[in-house]
Amino acid sequence: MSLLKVEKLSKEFGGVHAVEDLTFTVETGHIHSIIGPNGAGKTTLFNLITGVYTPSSGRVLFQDRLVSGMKPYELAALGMSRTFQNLQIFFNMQAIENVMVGHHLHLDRRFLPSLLRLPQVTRRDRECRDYCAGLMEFVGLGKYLDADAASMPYGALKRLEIARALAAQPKMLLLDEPAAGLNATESREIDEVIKKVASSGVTVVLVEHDMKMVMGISDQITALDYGRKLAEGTPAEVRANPEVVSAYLGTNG
Amino acid sequence: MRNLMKWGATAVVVAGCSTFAGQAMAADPIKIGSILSVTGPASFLGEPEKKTLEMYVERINKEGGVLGRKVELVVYDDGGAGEKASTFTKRLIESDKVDLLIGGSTTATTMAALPLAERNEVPFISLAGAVVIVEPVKKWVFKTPHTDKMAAEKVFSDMKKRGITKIGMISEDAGFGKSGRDQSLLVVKSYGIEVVADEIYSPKDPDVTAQLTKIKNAPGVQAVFNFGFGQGPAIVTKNFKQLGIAVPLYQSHGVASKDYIKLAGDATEGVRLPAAGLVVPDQLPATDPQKPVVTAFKKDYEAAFKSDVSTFAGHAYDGLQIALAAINRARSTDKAKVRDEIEKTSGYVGTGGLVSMSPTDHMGLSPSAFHMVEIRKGDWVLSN
Amino acid sequence: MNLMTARTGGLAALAIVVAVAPVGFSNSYFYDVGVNAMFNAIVCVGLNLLIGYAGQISLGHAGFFALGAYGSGILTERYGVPAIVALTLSAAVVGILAFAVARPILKLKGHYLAMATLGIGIIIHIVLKTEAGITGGPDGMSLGNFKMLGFTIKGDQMWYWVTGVLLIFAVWLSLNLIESPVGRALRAVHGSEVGAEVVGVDTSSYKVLVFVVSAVFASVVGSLFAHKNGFITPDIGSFFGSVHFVTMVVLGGMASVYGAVVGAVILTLLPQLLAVVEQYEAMILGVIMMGTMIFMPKGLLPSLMIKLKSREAGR
Amino acid sequence: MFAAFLQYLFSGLTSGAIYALAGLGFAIIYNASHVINFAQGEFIMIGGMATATMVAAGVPLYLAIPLAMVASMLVGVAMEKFAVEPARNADVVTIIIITIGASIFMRGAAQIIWDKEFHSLPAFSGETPIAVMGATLMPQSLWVIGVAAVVIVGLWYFFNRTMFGKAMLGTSHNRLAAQLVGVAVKKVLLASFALSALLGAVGGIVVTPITFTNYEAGIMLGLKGFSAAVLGGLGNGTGAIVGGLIVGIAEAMASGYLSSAYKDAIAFIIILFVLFFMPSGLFGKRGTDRV
Repeated sequence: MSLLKVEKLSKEFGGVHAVEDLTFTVETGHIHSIIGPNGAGKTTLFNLITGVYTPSSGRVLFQDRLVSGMKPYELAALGMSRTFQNLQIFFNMQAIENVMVGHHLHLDRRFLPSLLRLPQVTRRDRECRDYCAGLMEFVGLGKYLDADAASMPYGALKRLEIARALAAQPKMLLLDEPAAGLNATESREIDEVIKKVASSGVTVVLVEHDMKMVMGISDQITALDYGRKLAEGTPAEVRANPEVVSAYLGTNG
Repeated sequence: MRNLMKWGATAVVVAGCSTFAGQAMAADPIKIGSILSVTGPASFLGEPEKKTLEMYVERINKEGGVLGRKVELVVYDDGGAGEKASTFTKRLIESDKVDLLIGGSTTATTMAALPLAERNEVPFISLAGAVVIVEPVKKWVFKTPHTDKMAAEKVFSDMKKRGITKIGMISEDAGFGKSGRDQSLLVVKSYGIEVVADEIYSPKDPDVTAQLTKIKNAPGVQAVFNFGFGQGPAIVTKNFKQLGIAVPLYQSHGVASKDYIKLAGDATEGVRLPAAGLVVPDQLPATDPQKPVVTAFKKDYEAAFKSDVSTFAGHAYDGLQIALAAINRARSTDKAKVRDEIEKTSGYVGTGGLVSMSPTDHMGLSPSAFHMVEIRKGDWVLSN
Repeated sequence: MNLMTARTGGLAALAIVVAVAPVGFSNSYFYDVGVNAMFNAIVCVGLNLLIGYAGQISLGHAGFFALGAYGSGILTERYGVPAIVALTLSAAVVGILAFAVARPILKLKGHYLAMATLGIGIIIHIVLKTEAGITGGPDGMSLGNFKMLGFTIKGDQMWYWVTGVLLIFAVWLSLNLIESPVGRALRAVHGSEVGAEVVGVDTSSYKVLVFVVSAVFASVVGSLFAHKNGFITPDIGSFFGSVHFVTMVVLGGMASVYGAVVGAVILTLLPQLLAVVEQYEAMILGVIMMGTMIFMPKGLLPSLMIKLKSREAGR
Repeated sequence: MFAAFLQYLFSGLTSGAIYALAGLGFAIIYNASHVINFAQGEFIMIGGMATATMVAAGVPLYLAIPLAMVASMLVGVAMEKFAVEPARNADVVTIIIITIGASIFMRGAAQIIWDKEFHSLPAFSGETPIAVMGATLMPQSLWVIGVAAVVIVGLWYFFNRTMFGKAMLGTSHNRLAAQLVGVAVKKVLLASFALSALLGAVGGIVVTPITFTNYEAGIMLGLKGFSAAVLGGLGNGTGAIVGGLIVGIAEAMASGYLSSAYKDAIAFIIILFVLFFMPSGLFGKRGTDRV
């Protein structure tokens, strides 16, 4: 069964097609990678899927429901969650609070009970803190439980975003270059985390430059160039595709 | 916080109390408290008022004070803000323990201070214009300036004399102009005059030709009356000339200072306004009792500050003189006695006119206090 | 750091300061200044939710303050409405007004938002100034004591204690909100709007919510201020009033409830202290504002806390 | 009635050109540093006050003008050096408060150095109104409009044709990148304050014969200048000019056809509406947030 369907999606910025006439599907439970050279439109595609941008034309269906044009928070409520290539951490908060914001949708967030600090609000919040601490352990941030986000190193922040996205308990997790800027060890650790996430039943859509990682963990790959689909298939199929090799692997690898 | 407050309480503005060797002042000084709008949009009023009070308190102390006691003046700047005026009045009454209050440069600051004077039973002489300050009469509150209503009446009677029946009004949207406009609209009908255009400007507008054009085009306008002070009326006057409006322009007493003529230049030629005798001391007839008073005050002020005297400085002078005379008559600073004596002020010749107060009139200025003056070649000319 | 103790400790410290300060008050002028400081503090605690926590600037909150004041003034004086009802009605009207303008306005960012809120404040000020038939115009309007259930709040001392309790209550509410999921979402809006959106935070609604809450805080205090002062002028709603509130928040410390209180108290006392230096008042005030922000860019309280912490750590 | 319309338009152009000149100063500093300088109005006041008092003291106008410009520039430089630069990395709001503090300081200093009275300057080319189809315009208004035009052309040339101007623009787009290619960022910021203070002084000098000046004159000019700059789109010189003219003309038309009491409110409502539909002002950059 397909969880996400992208149909003839296009996005134009002042005459330039960042994404053009793109169609593909993501199967439930898969790790689906989007690859392509810089400027191929991968991040724009993520922004279109998650509602950060509105498409110029085309549709996005999530669980067979038309979702293009919906706001990111509405999509989050439907079960979509993501991380960012350029970190979008709440640097004014503690690390664990960052993750707790991720759990926002599952908390009592009525205004008056919050204002009056009613016991049910605080109790749920304490549970949430424990849950989020668990998530931080899960992504390997156990030692940052009491840290301020602003004081954490880059690699840790990357994971913090994953933990935050997971706290939303998504059906589909979109990761935008989770390994960018990480060293080989950190990269491998992220690799493990993604696999664990996938094995817990969450569908993962991945944008990544680290070919080793992509080829190693993906069930399905879509290759883009200049906003258009270049190739699609299993890692082996894509690797063998001559167009991909010349457009992407040829220049980059 | 506690220490800060203590410091604030003990620190007191003492202005103009000159102590010189050998002179032992008997008893405590007489304390006069003053809230004035020394900065802000009404500094036009507060600044000359403050200078005047300081100058005369210093002079009086040099001459031996009042009742053999030194006079001490405490001035706070309310910046023209009502809520600041209220706090500072409290400070004057409670912390500085003043015997008497002079001030409130504007109607708003006066109205903010007024309930405190009433509640604490401190005599209060206001320097602001509006009628509401003394009508209805409040036991402890007096005022020295002419009311805006009197100014309007003076202007309208001059218009009536000249057969003017339709006028355009233009006023500023700040306190003085707004209250002047409202009072004008109240009394204008009784002079058989109709206001056919009623325009507003902000005190800091760079250009008011739009408003004046509207007035110019209103049918049958025979004169234009501007209520405001500061640079506004000067801009109105210049724009008035620019548009070549052929009818007479009247200003209020708010512009009765040379600064206005300096700012608006040639455009002031022929402008008519009500003003106290203070601006035209030389032209007053020798029989006018005000003549020596205003001549002397003008000379003193201009010698001390190298700037032209304004009506507002005169208000402060009158307030101080009335207050000190009352203390003198009361032979003490007992607040109730001083209040009674202020109310008994009779035949005081001030810069604003002759003052005779009564239990029903806490201003006591006769309508004749105003003179109609016209500006000719950059100077005031008495026109009545 | 244990939040619970920091929280109860802070509230207790505030209560103690409020309770003990009057020891140094020798007359009602001190109480008056104290009340004004606490009124400003309550407004700033509310405004800090918007500016410090949600990261949205407003240069128009004096307008909401003035609307509360005039709402109470007009309803009690002209229509004989009981003071508490007038206060509530005014706050409701201000809340609705804030709600109505919030959505389009809060789409704007940074200086554009500053401009828009500035415009709202100025428009309110102009209306209050111009509609003299209802408001009394620039000369202001008088109003009577605050009466409720046969009880009259009268005199600076009584106002001090009432306001003190209200301040503690306001701080308590504000702390509650900040530490709740709602408050966390607000802070997240400050941190990264898109980051908050993608995990399910409806950022625009939260911005609207906090804008309305801070406006209601200002309105309620405006109503109380009007009764306490007994006289109000439209200038309480001027652009300067709004800048004054923002300065208090920023000077005391953004995103710090107690910082906002400290900022409000300092900037209320400062003019009283500086009154003695007469014409140098403005220059000194300017230097203090610049100096504080240059040397303590996070505001007084947070900067001091950081210093304290690092000293402890160094030990 | 066309004459009346034309007169409203002239009135609006006069005010608008003044607001535009004030707005340009905001635009320049914003361009180089993304700082909104709320003391911009005070630069204008300093220019006007310094010139007016010098002329009153007998200094010839042609000497007083450059002296006042230099004085204002020095103040601008000092402000950047001692108040803005030390807080470079602070929050936007923190810097706003610093510039507000600077404006309060400058007003306080002005009332001590000079006084609280209003001062004027003689109009540069006389006081004979120019009649155009039944409406009139003062020659000084043309001076203001002319100076605004010259300034905008000069700025365009500076930012697009000179090395230093380009460096300033570059700094605003990306401080780090500018630094990497060898732009002395500190110098650029200093220059931006000097330039906008200079511009403020020029504005103050040409408008003083119309509006007069005193120590508080900068408040209104600063406010209107800020409105003009935001309406036009921050950091855009042309935007500031257009924004200023729109505000001025809106006020005049509102006075003429609607209500003079509400003219300022009407101008602000127009600004609000523009911002609702164009959240970056009329000419502001309309970028999508990059995430």
